[in-house]
Amino acid sequence: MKNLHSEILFNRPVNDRYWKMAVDVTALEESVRPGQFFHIQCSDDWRNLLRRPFSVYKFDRRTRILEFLYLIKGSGTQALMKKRPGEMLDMIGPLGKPFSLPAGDASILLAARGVGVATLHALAQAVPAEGRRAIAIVSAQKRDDLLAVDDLRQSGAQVYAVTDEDGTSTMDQVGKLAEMLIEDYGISAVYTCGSKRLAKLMQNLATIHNLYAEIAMEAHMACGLGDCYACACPIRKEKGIEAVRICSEGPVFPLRQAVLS
Amino acid sequence: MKNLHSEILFNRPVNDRYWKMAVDVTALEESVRPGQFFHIQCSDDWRNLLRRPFSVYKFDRRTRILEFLYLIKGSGTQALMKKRPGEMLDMIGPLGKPFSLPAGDASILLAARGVGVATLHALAQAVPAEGRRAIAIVSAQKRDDLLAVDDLRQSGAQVYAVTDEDGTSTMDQVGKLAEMLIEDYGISAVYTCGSKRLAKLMQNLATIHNLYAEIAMEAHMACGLGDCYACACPIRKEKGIEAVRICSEGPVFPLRQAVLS
Amino acid sequence: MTWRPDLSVKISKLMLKNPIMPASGTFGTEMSPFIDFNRLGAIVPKSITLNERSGNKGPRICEVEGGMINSIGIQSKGIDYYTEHIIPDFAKYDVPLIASISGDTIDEFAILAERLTGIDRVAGLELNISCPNLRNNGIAFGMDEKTTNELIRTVRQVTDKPLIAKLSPNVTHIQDTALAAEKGGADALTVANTFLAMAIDTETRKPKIGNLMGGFSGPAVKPLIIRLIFQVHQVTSLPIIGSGGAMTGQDVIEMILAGASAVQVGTANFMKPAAMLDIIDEIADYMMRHHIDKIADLIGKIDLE
Amino acid sequence: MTWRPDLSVKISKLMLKNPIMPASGTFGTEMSPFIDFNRLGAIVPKSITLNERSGNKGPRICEVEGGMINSIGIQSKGIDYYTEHIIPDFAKYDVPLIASISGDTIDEFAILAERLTGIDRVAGLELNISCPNLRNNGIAFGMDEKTTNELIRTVRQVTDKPLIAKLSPNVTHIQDTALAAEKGGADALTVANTFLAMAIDTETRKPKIGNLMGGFSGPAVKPLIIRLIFQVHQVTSLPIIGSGGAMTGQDVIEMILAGASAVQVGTANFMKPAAMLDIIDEIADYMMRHHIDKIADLIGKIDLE
Ligand SMILES: Cc1cc2nc3c(=O)[nH]c(=O)nc-3n(C[C@H](O)[C@H](O)[C@H](O)COP(=O)(O)OP(=O)(O)OC[C@H]3O[C@@H](n4cnc5c(N)ncnc54)[C@H](O)[C@@H]3O)c2cc1C
Ligand SMILES: Cc1cc2nc3c(=O)[nH]c(=O)nc-3n(C[C@H](O)[C@H](O)[C@H](O)COP(=O)(O)OP(=O)(O)OC[C@H]3O[C@@H](n4cnc5c(N)ncnc54)[C@H](O)[C@@H]3O)c2cc1C
Ligand SMILES: Cc1cc2nc3c(=O)[nH]c(=O)nc-3n(C[C@H](O)[C@H](O)[C@H](O)COP(=O)(O)O)c2cc1C
Ligand SMILES: Cc1cc2nc3c(=O)[nH]c(=O)nc-3n(C[C@H](O)[C@H](O)[C@H](O)COP(=O)(O)O)c2cc1C
Ligand code: FES
Ligand code: FES
Repeated sequence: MKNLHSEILFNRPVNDRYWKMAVDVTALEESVRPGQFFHIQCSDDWRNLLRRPFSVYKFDRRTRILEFLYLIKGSGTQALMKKRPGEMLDMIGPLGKPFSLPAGDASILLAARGVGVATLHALAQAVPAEGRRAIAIVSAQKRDDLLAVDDLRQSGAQVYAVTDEDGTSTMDQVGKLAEMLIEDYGISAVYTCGSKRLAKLMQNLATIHNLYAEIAMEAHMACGLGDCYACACPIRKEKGIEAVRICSEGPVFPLRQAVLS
Repeated sequence: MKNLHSEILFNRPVNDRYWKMAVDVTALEESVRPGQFFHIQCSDDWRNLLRRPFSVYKFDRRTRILEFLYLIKGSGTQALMKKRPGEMLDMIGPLGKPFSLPAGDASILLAARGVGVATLHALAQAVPAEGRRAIAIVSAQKRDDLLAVDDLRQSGAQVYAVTDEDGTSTMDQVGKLAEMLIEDYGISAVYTCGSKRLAKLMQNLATIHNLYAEIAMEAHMACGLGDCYACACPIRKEKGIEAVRICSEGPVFPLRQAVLS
Repeated sequence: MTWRPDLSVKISKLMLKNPIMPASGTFGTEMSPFIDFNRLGAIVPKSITLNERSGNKGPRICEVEGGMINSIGIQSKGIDYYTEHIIPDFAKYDVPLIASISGDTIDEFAILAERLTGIDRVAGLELNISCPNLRNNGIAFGMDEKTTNELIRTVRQVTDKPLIAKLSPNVTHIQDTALAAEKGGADALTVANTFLAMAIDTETRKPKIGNLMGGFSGPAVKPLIIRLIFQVHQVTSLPIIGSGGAMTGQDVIEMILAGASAVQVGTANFMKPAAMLDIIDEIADYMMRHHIDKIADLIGKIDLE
Repeated sequence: MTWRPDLSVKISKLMLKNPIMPASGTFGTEMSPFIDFNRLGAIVPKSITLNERSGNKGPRICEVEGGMINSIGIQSKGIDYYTEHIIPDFAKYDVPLIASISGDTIDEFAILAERLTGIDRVAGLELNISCPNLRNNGIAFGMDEKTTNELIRTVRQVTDKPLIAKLSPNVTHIQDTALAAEKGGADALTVANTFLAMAIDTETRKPKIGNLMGGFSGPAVKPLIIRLIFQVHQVTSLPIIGSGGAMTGQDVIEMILAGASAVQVGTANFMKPAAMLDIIDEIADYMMRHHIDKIADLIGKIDLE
């Protein structure tokens, strides 16, 4: 974990709402793992005082090039969009607990909606090296928003894309699709990000099929380090529901612990 | 008077503390006169919320190119310095009352210190067209800060440069120099800007020699238009001392009205 | 096709075509080259005092992060000049004129109110009870409930014009002064005047304001004003005029959701002389995007679940 | 040649090597990779409560122009965990540890103070009397002079550690609560806690803070804090710790000129984890540029002519 000033290698639109940025993190000695994030200063304008958290989308261990996929949401991401290659990005990371895989070499299922796919993509990219395969259900409102599908395929994942536009993304349909995939591919673990409803569905399936399951959670953050308790959210622990810090105790949690109502 | 978005033609350092900027004001129909100023938005960062006033340094009636000479002072001018040619400058103007000349074709004396020369340069540039000559005393701390001397000469002015560094700028010395110039050149009017001590000296000389005299004053401004009374400063009027608005009733005032203690 | 949302709001007896008006002290006739005054909801000229006042010594303003501090000291030419020049200057616009009045004593407020009550073109009175006064050791009338109540009660007796009390934000419980004003007979409340603040130049070690302290305005104060509007709206049903940090249409919507019926724009005018017109357009855009027919339907409609 | 200015200051019995310390709630051990704690003037961990508390519902923070609003709700593991883990974690640093304590009742404050008095490593106590409490209808202790006085008096009886009262800025006259704290036996005053504020998301119409209102901090509040420090410094000779909007060394100098003896840094830590060290360096640079030998010579040295 370091406060880096990393050179921006590229920063370009993927479609009209999403952008991709790559930075050079050779200054970082430690490894960067799927599920972790960087806390980024989007501008030095005091309209965007706080840093914003962005997940690792892609990390190349050899070239030490790190990529983010980000949604243009408000003033921070609007400012980020304006950064040019060659400029330096002020970021702290890698932060947070990464995903973990259960033992064995069974395939894993990823279920993402919207920009949640950014976080899961890093996992898809990592598993082939462990001799495993990732199957991904990618859900979005519109076909244009089906993000990272090509990137996922290139990383060796099998991708099932569903959209509201096509009427293929109801919980019913996704549930059936997931059931089928779990059986067909002998899935041993599920990972989800980006939608509460999707997470609930996966929580049920994981219980029923006794699968290892994790979720990557989101919360507004101040420090990003674990000091301020700004990001604390309810999580189901042995002793009952506790407020835990998403930034340092998460963002990845066992899916069964997620409080999704 | 207009709210213009004018293209920046150049923006470059004159020395390590002063910059020059030129903008295209073809969108402006009215004339721009020496002594007037523009109220400029230096950045859209909310650290620099208010506009900053800058005098007309040079104006070319034909090409409608307007130039400013500015001192890098605080956050606003630091932001201004970063603007690139081709970017648009948000400015309101021309504002304020310009200098006026007494009848006749006698020479005029300009006495400026520091960046005060920016305002007086516009006057020097304008007088040859009226068949008159400008004699300028330009005072500065250091020789490096002797601003606009070359520009003034090019505009046909006779320039006497004095500095603290050379020990030539004491009030005593400048007073003697001015006395000599007033006599030698048959000066009919004096204009001053940039130093209270210099203004006091000129106020005395103008009284003694019965010269027409004006001063360009400065004050912190909010609206720049005359609405808010932020810029009001004491001025000696018939009825006694009154608080007048530098932005709309000035910035140019009869020198005898200036309250200089 | 050309459906336009209804931006009109009511402040007591005043019908405004939209909720946007200038904040007193930040607006005057010199803005006319930049803005069509007829498009405003109301016009509020600079506060007027009974007698001529020369204002405070300079610097009268300074810039701070996200805003500015001012201590103009209500430079004013007195009520005669006001009735003879300022009111006629604005009379040509088809917009309600709200006269802001200020005084050092309760009597001065009452005399001013009485004089302005005789003038038809004056649609309402805003009582600037939130600037420091001489009587009470530099404390604004609006920082004390009893004084607030007494002042409004006294003025109420001499006028039937809508009375708008401009509250001070520099208090522990604004609810108390709001209720004191209501009980005194105020028809509406402006929430609020500027926040007492100070800045020091670290190079010269001198205060950045000639008068030492001044009033803090601009975008930085908005989160405080939203809270104050909400608190006042909870305890009274008087219409509220929000004032403090409105720079965009979105800021205005936020104030309206918190409980404001109208909004004053101050510091934004200095950044952009046409700011109020842009804000009105942004409000209309917001309403169209959210399918809101009448802006009045949004007042106090924060969603508290 | 290598002359270094003297940054040390005294807060009651505490000798600080420089005036910079973290603001409670914005600092913790997780910052250790970024900052050498030994370089700080003091360490102030997050406020501790008697019993475990889970804090408020989310969102607990939101960003606003020039700052942020927080409503963490003092999530805390209780005093046992604090004495067993937090204090030992910080004990390895050669820096005075100021424990910030918070409670719902005066008794809770007293119990906490008593327990911490027994611990040598605790150099002083900061009483967070400026957060809403249960007893008094959501009003902070620090918004009322009588309660402030009673609370400090009670705590004073059980401890001989330096007592620092963290005042609430949400009051009409901070001078009154400052004097109430002084009379109650406080050894120093922190000026001040956060400003009560609110923000509404105009798209969803929901409050941006789960708990509706929260405390406003960051650069935007600095002009208010400078004024409060100045006002408090005028009425008491107790040392003042400035808190609110310090982002740079220059901000700290401004607070010291207004009357602060030391300064807490909060929101700046979130922007730059090494902010406090940069600030200390900037203070030293300022002193060298202005030929100031001892920072203590600048306290309250605003030039009022
Ligand atoms: C662990 C983690 C990983 C994330 N990874 C990604 C990613 O890879 N790609 C991506 O596009 N987005 C990601 N997000 C969400 C991203 O942080 C927000 O979209 C971003 O902060 C919005 O900033 P803004 O200024 O554009 O929007 P605004 O809505 O203007 O932001 C205002 C404030 O709210 C905060 N905020 C708003 N939305 C969120 C959110 N969903 N989560 C946390 N804070 C928020 C902002 O940080 C800021 O402080 C992630 C969030 C978390 C917590
Ligand atoms: C009519 C007029 C004409 C001027 N012409 C020129 C010119 O041609 N060239 C030039 O270099 N300077 C000129 N100035 C001064 C110039 O406006 C200031 O130097 C500039 O505002 C400093 O801004 P800053 O943010 O860099 O400095 P900061 O000191 O950080 O400014 C902080 C605030 O103080 C105000 N301020 C600071 N100094 C002055 C000042 N001297 N006058 C008015 N406001 C000030 C700023 O506008 C800003 O609001 C003129 C001033 C006036 C009133
Ligand atoms: C330069 C200036 C002058 C002001 N003069 C007055 C005044 O005369 N009377 C008054 O009631 N308020 C006055 N105010 C306060 C404004 O009317 C308004 O309440 C305040 O600026 C907050 O709004 P804003 O943040 O939109 O500027 C003045 C404010 C400024 C900035
Ligand atoms: C996230 C956050 C948590 C805080 N928690 C506490 C706290 O537990 N106790 C306390 O006394 N103050 C708390 N504060 C207030 C700070 O200590 C400080 O007084 C305030 O933030 C102003 O300083 P700043 O502008 O430098 O942040 C908190 C502030 C923030 C931003
Ligand atoms: S953001 Fe500070 S603890 Fe998580
Ligand atoms: S700056 Fe507003 S009146 Fe001069």
